Amino acid sequence: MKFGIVTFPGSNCDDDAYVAVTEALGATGIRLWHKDHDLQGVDVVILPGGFSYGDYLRAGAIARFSPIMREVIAHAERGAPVLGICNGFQIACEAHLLPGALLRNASLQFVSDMVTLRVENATTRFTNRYDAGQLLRIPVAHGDGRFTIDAEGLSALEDRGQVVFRYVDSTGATTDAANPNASLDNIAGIVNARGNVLGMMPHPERAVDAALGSTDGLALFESMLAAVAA
Amino acid sequence: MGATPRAGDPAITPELVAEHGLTPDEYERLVRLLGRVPTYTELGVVSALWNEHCSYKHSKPVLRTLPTTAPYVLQGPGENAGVIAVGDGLAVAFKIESHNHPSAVEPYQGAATGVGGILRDVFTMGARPIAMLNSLRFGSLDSARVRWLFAGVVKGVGDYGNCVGVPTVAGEVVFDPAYEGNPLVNAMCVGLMREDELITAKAEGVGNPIIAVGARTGRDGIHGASFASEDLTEASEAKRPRVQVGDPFTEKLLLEASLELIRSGHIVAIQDMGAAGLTSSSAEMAARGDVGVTIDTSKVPVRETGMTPYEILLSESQERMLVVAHKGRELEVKAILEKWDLTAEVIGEVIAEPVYRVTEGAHVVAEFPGSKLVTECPVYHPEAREGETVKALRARDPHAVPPRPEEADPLWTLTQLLSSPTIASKAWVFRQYDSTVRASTIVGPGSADAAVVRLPGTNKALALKTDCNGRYVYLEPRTGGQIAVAEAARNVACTGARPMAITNCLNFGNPKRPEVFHQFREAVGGMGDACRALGTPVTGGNVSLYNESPVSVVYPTPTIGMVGLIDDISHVTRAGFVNDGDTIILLGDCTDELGASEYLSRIHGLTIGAPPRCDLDGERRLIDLLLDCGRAGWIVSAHDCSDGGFAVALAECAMLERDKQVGVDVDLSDWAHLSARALLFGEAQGRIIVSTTAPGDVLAAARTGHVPARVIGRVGAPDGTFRIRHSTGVVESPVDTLAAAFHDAIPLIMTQIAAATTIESPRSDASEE
Amino acid sequence: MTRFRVAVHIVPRKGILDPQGKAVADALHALGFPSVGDVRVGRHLVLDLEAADAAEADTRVRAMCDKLLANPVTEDYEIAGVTPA
Amino acid sequence: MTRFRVAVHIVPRKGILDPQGKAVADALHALGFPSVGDVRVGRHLVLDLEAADAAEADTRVRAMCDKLLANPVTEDYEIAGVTPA
Ligand SMILES: Nc1ncnc2c1ncn2[C@@H]1O[C@H](COP(=O)(O)OP(=O)(O)O)[C@@H](O)[C@H]1O
Ligand SMILES: [Mg+2]
Repeated sequence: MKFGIVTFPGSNCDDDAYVAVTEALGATGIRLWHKDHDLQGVDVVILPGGFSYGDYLRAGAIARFSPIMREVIAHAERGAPVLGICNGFQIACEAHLLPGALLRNASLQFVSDMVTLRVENATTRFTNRYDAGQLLRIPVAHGDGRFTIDAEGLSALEDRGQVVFRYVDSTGATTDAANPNASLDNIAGIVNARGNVLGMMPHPERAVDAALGSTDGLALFESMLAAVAA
Repeated sequence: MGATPRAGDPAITPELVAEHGLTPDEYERLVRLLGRVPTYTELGVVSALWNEHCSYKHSKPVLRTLPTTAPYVLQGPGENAGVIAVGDGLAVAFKIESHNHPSAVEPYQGAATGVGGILRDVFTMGARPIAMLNSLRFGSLDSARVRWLFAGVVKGVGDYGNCVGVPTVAGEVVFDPAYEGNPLVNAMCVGLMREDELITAKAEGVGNPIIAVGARTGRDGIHGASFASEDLTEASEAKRPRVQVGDPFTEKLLLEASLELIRSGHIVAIQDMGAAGLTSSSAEMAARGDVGVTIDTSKVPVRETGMTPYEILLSESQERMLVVAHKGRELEVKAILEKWDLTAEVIGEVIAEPVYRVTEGAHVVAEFPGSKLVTECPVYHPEAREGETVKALRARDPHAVPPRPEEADPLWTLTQLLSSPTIASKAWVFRQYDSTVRASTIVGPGSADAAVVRLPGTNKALALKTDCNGRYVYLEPRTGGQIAVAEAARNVACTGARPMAITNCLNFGNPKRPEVFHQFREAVGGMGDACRALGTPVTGGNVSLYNESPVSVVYPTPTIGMVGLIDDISHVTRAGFVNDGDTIILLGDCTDELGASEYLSRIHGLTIGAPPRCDLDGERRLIDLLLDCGRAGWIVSAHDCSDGGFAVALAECAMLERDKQVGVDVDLSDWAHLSARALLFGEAQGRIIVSTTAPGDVLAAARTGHVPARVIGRVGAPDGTFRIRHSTGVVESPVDTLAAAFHDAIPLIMTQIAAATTIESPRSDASEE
Repeated sequence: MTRFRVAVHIVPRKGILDPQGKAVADALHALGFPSVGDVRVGRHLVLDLEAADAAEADTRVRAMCDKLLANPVTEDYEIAGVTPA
Repeated sequence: MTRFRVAVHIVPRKGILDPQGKAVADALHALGFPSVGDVRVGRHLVLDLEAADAAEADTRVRAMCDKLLANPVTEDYEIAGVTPA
């Protein structure tokens, strides 16, 4: 299985995603350049974290128009998987691959921390290796992670099980204190209605190695392998 | 031929010379060098090159006394960064630098551009930056202006490093009225490369093109370097527009493009345009290669119209590089820059003739004979004499200070210390720093005495920390200099690392004052003593003088940036206690020293007494012992005693990470001969608190290693109690309460004014003061 | 063709939490401006462009807002002024 | 006392690098708006406050800009409008 990792100008978690996919997961990683038009036959596209175009104007707003994004959008429209992590989530929202938007953290501060996530939907092709309700320890590091969407959009997400991860405390409760950016309803990650595009603010690629404190992100990548095998 | 003035150049008058910061003697020297009156452009060039920041004219002779060699040192002082070999064909480049003055007037941009500059120093060596550290000093947080500076600096450090994608993994923050008018902002960068990728900034090869790379040149920061060599006064406020704006996005592109360039083999040398911009980068590259250069300012890509050669040469626009390429590879170089959406323009050439020549088109506007313009600079040996005030303060006996009534309860004192902003948790700071990007951070900020960053593809890791107690250096500079190095070494050793080498940032006042130069000479001497004793050569650093303001002179602060090497990441140790039942051992000994302590400062508002003694041989034995025990697998946790002394260090072991609290039960009655406050809060050096599952082995090893060691208690106590028994009483508290004092202190102070400090760009006097 | 300078305001849509506006309001209260009520913080862009006339400049900039400059999920925009540059 | 709504523009000072403006200009070019020249990105604040009259509202907001809202090192500001709220 081939994972394509896009490098936009200002991406800075592309290497981490590549290493997670190739070394921790043992899959094939292909580097995709933002100016190219060819996805080189990859099965999964990863839009990595970072500060594409400096996050100027709005996080993800300019990257969305990169040449490669036309191909990424077509790939998603074919129902093929796209994983947007952090800045990748922001790009995916700006590109309308996912509903809603990510606004400045309510604290107005960048937040870097280990957070606890609760798996809300373990049936997606990104989460089938987790159990529903399972708690994960995964780092966050972002300044614009406050997910927002209108009331109608929110109930649509809820109704279709599109909320995949929430920020919770160590007991699994969705408290304000556990919410690092004041995201709506503690939402940390969502999928699109079709279930093939996942966006999440936390960084699963930084949680694939016990030496770094958590391997809870690995199953996310393994889920994608399993989904293809199934 | 020689240079001639441009139309519109101001006449060279004594006033103009003085405005450029040249003394009459220095001006005479310049006239002799040229054999004529300089042009305005030449005056600008020389004022930039001969100011302290670039020339080290007051500090050089003292710096020469430092040890700089070891078999693993690949590059010592003199290049953009020092480089050491760490085995497996890998090398580590690292350097620390100050951005104090810019941060004092525009904290956000000042700190951000400081980070940008030090990143460039490291990647111009061919290394990929893998970690950042920052060492910050501010006045008291009681002042709204200080809170504004603090918040702005932290945001600036964070935003820049976060955007470039280099984890900020460690640092220190100290608050003391001494830094009220002149905060210190020191940033350190650590990079990794293969040994064969090392490149230096030495211009070579007659006919090779000189290429300006990266951002365009604007009128930013003209004379920023001389600004950094002045005391801060009202007048310097007026010079504010000199402060530059950073663009971390461009920096990230420049980083990738530079590494690609270096690895392409198309270039000979690369150097960042830092302080004094194009002038100092080109002159330094020429001097290192002992070649001549010629530069045409009309070819430099500019951002604004009508810029003069003077402005172009002295601009400190950020995110720019100067490259010497192999002749004939210009197009290849441009192609790499274009791939990263950056520009590259040939602006000059390496020439055989030994001159430094600047033209504007065909017109020569500056021309200096010889290739060593930078080294022609005068060198001074200022007078050094210890100040009487300091002598008197040091002579005062701390034991004679009567305790405050509240101190009858030592728990009160402990709580005060734990909530002292200098000691309290800095999570408010480092939560704003991405510490996990690059997925190599084994130990980030806030859980150990140093950060630990893995070297990919190996089982090794680096341990990194900055340290300096300026109060010690103030009260006794030699000891203070020694302790700064020893504490940094102890800190990296506590994580399991062998201390390898240091970089340093010497933040001092005006060297023309004898008491300041005394501090400088002695502190550097102390640093040297410690580096020799501990086997950690100095591979580079930075000197920042004139850190004074009408309000205060900073404590002399030689910040040490230490790099340690961990051979096997399975030996990484953190500071916090882990398992109930583990034995607590104190390595090293308690003394009755109380001078220069955080206790005296926080509880009594006093900076008096001599700092604790520093036994460098003892420190070396302590580190060796700790590393041996760690390798043997006996050490569960290790934390050194520093600010606040034993009681604070023990409390930190119990609750450094808020979600990992443990009880402790410790008995210090063996030290019945010491007063309780010296025992609990004195800052005797050379002490490490370890927890272990093999106390017998550790004690035996300590005996063999000639290190004092004693079992003092055990981890775990009923109901999470923290308890220290001593001969005259007991300090007892729920750990939770101590944790709250430690972890909530800075957030509480900062939320009072969160609104005032978190909007995008409040102005400096946004305060009631 | 003439050069125009067009100013655009991009503001958080009503009902969307504006923490920056709140922070500014709080800071102003703390600084001794208690009578300040609501504060909203948006973006002010000034673009320089070529167009046949002011109406065309306006249309062009609206297209830029729709495509890139404003996020329709969270922001509203208005053209605040078109002047010859 | 009347309530006023005051709009303020805070823009990067001329000559000061505006990386955001540059990124937006580059993006607009790539999006097919080649005639766009310079772009500057600043902030647009709308404040609600009480004052005796429009002149006083203006004076107050200038004081706020001087004290807090604008960074004199890098920014200029202008009062864009004072209207009864
Ligand atoms: N400015 C900072 N940036 C990042 N980490 C910091 C900063 N200040 C303090 N820290 C982290 O907080 C912890 C405690 O620092 P410090 O009090 O200096 O330790 P010690 O007293 O052991 O030398 C360390 O992990 C340190 O790296
Ligand atoms: Mg400390």
